[in-house]
Amino acid sequence: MTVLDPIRALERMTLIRAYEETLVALHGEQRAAGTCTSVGQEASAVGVVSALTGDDLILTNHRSAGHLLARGADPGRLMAEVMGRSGGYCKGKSGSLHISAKELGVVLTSTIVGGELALATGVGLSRAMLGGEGIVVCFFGDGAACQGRFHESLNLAAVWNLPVLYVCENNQWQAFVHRRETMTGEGFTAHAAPYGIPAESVDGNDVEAVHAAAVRAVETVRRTRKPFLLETLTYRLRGHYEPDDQGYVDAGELAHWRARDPIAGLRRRLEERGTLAADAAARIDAAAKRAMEEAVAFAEASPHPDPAELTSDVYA
Amino acid sequence: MTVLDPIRALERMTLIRAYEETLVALHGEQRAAGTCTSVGQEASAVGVVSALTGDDLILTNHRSAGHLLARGADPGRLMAEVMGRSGGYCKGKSGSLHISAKELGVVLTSTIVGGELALATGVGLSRAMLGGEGIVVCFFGDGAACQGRFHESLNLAAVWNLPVLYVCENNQWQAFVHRRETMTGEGFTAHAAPYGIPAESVDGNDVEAVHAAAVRAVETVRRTRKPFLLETLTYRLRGHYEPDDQGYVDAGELAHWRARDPIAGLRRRLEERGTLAADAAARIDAAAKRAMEEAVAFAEASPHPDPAELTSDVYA
Amino acid sequence: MTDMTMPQMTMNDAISAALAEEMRRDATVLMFGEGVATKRPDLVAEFGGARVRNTPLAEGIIAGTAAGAAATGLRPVIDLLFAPFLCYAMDEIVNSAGKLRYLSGGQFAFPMVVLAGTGGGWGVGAQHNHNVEAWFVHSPGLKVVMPSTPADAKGLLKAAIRDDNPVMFFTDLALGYAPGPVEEGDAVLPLGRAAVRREGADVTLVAYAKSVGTCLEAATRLAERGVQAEVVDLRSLKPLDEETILRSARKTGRVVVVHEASRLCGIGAEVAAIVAEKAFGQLRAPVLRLTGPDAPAASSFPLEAAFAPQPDAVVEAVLRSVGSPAARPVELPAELPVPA
Amino acid sequence: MTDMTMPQMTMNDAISAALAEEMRRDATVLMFGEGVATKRPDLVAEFGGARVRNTPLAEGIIAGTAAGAAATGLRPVIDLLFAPFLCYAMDEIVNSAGKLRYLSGGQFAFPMVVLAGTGGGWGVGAQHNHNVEAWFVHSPGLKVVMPSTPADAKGLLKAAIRDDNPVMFFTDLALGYAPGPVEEGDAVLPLGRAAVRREGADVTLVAYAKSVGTCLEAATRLAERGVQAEVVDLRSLKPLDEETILRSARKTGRVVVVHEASRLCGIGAEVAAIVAEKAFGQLRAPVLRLTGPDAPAASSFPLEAAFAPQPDAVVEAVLRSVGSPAARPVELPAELPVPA
Ligand SMILES: Cc1ncc(C[n+]2csc(CCOP(=O)(O)OP(=O)(O)O)c2C)c(N)n1
Ligand SMILES: Cc1ncc(C[n+]2csc(CCOP(=O)(O)OP(=O)(O)O)c2C)c(N)n1
Ligand SMILES: [Mg+2]
Ligand SMILES: [Mg+2]
Repeated sequence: MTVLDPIRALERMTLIRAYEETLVALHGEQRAAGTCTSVGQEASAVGVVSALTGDDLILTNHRSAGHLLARGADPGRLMAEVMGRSGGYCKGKSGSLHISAKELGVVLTSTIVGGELALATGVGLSRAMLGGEGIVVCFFGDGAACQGRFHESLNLAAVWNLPVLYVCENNQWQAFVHRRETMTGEGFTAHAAPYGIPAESVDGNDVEAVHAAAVRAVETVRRTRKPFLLETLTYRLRGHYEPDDQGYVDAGELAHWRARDPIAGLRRRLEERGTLAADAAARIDAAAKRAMEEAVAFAEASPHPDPAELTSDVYA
Repeated sequence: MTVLDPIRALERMTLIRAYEETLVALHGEQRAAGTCTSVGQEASAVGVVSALTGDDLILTNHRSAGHLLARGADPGRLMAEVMGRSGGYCKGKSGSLHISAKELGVVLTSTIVGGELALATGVGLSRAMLGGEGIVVCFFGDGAACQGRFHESLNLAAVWNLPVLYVCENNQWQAFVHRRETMTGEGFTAHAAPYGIPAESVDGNDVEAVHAAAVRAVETVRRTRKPFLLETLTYRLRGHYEPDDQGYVDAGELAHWRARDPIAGLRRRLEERGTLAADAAARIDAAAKRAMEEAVAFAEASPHPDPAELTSDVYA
Repeated sequence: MTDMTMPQMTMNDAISAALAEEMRRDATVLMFGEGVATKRPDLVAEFGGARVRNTPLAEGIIAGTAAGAAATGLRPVIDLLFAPFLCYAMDEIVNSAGKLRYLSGGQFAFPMVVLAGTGGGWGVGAQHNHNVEAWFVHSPGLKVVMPSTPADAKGLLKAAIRDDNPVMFFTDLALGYAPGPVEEGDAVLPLGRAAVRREGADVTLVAYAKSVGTCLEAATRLAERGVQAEVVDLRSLKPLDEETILRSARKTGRVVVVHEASRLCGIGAEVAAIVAEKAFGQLRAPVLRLTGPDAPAASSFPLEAAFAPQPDAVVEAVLRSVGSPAARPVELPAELPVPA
Repeated sequence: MTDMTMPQMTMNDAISAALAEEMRRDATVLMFGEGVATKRPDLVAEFGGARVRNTPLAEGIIAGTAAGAAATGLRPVIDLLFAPFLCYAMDEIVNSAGKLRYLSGGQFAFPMVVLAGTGGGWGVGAQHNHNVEAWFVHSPGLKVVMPSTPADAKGLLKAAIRDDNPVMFFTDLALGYAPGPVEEGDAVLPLGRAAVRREGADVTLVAYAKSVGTCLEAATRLAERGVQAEVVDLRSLKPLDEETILRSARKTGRVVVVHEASRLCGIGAEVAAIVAEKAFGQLRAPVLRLTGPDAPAASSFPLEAAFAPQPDAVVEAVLRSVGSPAARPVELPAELPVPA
């Protein structure tokens, strides 16, 4: 998908926001477990995922709701998973932290920070050896990029020519530690060059910019069958994990990024361009709200796993 | 030590060569275990170690004989260690692969490739926190630089301002795999820049060049209390581990590097300069030979460890 | 010494108190890890940013740095957060900290403490919840601690920090917020001593961490049925207090080991093997193990809760043990009550 | 089926043969690791460089790549060389390959084999020689194999490659070059079945890898003293063949477990615990374990050789067991020989 429909993007970003805010609310009412939300990062998820085709595989991590929903995941099944219900994508065994949905091509989600980077080369190797046009997209955070696996993964992908698009979602935080405390530079693209890997950094809060960069990156990987590193510069607007009062976050920085909210920004741009119909924003919000009501209803109606599930699915 | 005495360097390099060739011969006679020799890499060891002061600490790995002997280790106690005798630096428990000699400031040798890189930051942290002028020098191979720990170590040293001189001895081989098969670039210095770490690459077979570069690097670390990456480009002239017929080594490449033997080269240069007395070379060889005879005699006279050593030194 | 007069404290607070006291006592003690400085502003305020540090997100280098620092004059405490993350630090812990003293012929010591939380209670699933303490018991050169009370956590952590060996200090996540009495002052609890939490003549329940509570609950119920269970809290998994285990096993003749970790090659296997060798002559029933299954822990709350052995299961196992028609009949002492 | 008519092969060659046969049989089988292509030019020649690859020196990414590939259509075999190097690959093996099937609700399978050598015999010390097989037995989702003969190595490796689960395949370095009979053709040996290497009525020796030879040697010496030892070779450590262990234990009533790995929480602990629970009624003597000490392995040859239990020690332990005045006297069967 090389041309982004900004209305569709807005819909999807709104859905992601609604989904995560619903989970936060449910958590407040003790109806759902805490989650790592991606509030503020929706443009990165939607911009990249909308640049993929159905043949492409995605690896993600603990902060995966955006990637999954951008890929078309059913909010009800996601929510059921977060609530540990058998109707979830992983029968409730994963909970929020390691949701995979093979049917959507979202595979091998690992909540070990760095885990997805080690698995991505293997998925890339299958793609390379078993044929096809598909590429592999691996989402990871700035924290994961501090793990040595980041480098091991880039190096192997370069040496073996693996079709992996590495997407570093640099949201400035690594749980309770600011990125600044963990590195000397400002980003990660400089690490790609010594591996001979092309890299690009993009404003991660501008879905159109992300999409355009992702299209270029995906096209490069698809054509060259070699890796590419895309960094989306964004911000985690909520805490690391619900609940988190963000007491350790600099208020000025937070305000700065709140002003750059990717959803509000897109809406504003579309309004300025005159391409958002008068009632469209309200319609999109309402649709998201409705979807959430359905999702919650589905999730809460879904039963907890049978006790026998304690030991099923351990061995193939 | 900022000025290298090339005659002393030649003596030391000759001693290292004699030591390792003696071990190879003893191994052939089944009088000693196999070892990872550093034949061909003597200039790197002597050039760097001669740039240090007694306050500096060294970490090394499985290919450590050069570093230890350059630091003044007793060949007899080294040989005893390789032979598993109680008179060795580690009471015979290490054998050749993890020889440390705390009294010489050669600490925490690890034969886990990458292990020394993870420990070096800790030694650097002690140096930084406990005061003093001393710096830490961590020797590691091109193989170790493929481990993610290389990056984790550089990053932490950069972020925490640790006085660590990283010395990558790029000898073109990683056991039975040529460096070319494991990386896209030619060396490792390019990886330093994104961490804000200064780096230099030097002809590792020219002891004077290595020394000069090491003096600059050591001085920089001592002054800035920050890390530095020095890469010595050299070649492993013998196999990975004795015995190893090097059947997998390209004959042309081997011949090329044999012609660049660091000891023959230094000798030739000194002769050309007229600074090597007529009988000096022969005297140096003879002294090394004598030292080896003494070392072998010491080592073979040293008893094997008492059976009680099976479980001593496990806990402090 | 009675509980009533002592201040109450959670295990998390007890750990904080131990850290502060030891850092105050010894200027070479320092602490680092992902978010350590963020989460412990009090320590930063008192001891400064050099001794309480956030780190990059990289467990391997955190542990390696600790080992290197420990061998050269510092006494680091590192927080690796959740036990499964130890997987990234195994080389540094096992191959370096655990072995380089021996391989160097005793030239180095590694006075360091590795903190990690583990066990169910948070619904976070197997990549955050995996009881791997047995790995480290199996590995030479390390010590392993896993307390069940705030007081023990404090006293054992102080001992761990003063110990010249690498100590793996596991905290059971389910116990972090439960208050308990903690003696004021410098109460150091030596590593390697189990505690008899409840005395009883009929059966020995051996447990650690959350399973101690499970066993105490089971013991209460068993007492109602006339069975007196002795509850041994291991506290230290290495060194293991064989003497206390065996004394109790020899007295009761019946042993049930209970833990959340998976069964195969777990602590329960070790305890059972010790008992089967050294208290064989006094055993009156098979040694039983109640453990987590050979499965990863699920996030889903009911599955997570079912993972660790529950009091009911302990009661049932004990009754089976006490009442079982022993394949090899033994003389039951006259006073042994028959379960209702 | 008799040994004489079968070709003789070393364990290393048996492994090579199994690899070649399985790669021939199934185009999705591939192999990679540090030096794999250099050391296996035959496989490169037959299957090409894409299916037999050298890798960068980085165990973590090797294992992660294997897990990722396994879950998406390939059947990788990786060689991680020496068991202590597994420390760099624990996350990929334990947290990913071992858990992501479960955590995903069964969406993925991980048909992969991890090769690693271990044990004494090469004088290389504890960073190359550390028997950590018990770690993986303790971890869910994995299988663990450790053969003692070339034939078993071949048959088990073929089964491991065909298995849809991650299999840890440990080779005892001391056994690599000893020849043994290996059946020609496609002899797949199912995982999870122990072998009775020698029958005997008086005592059961349970062992695996090099310790099987130690036990057979001890059994020969014991026979000279009139004690008939049965030797059980576990072969598969997970799944563990409880049935064969228990059948023998119940028959002989005496069990001695022997392995090179350290004692605490090792396979011996597991076997002892199983026996103490499920063959309790038939036991006539304490279950004994002879194992490596809680120490890293030294390089020095005499220390290395002393690390693993030796036949003398097994003989001595058995005689102690058979002859011990049992704390709880049992009726000795009439035919039980008294040791000289
Ligand atoms: C190996 C490992 N270490 C630590 C954690 C705990 N943890 C979970 S998310 C997180 C922060 C990750 O930061 P980043 O990679 O930037 O991703 P983000 O959360 O910002 O999306 C941490 C430390 C973990 N899950 N795995
Ligand atoms: C973690 C680990 N993996 C593999 C090995 C086996 N091994 C020992 S030396 C070596 C090659 C190391 O290459 P390099 O770092 O370049 O050092 P060099 O031997 O060339 O000096 C290998 C693979 C090891 N000791 N540790
Ligand atoms: Mg982040
Ligand atoms: Mg090299």
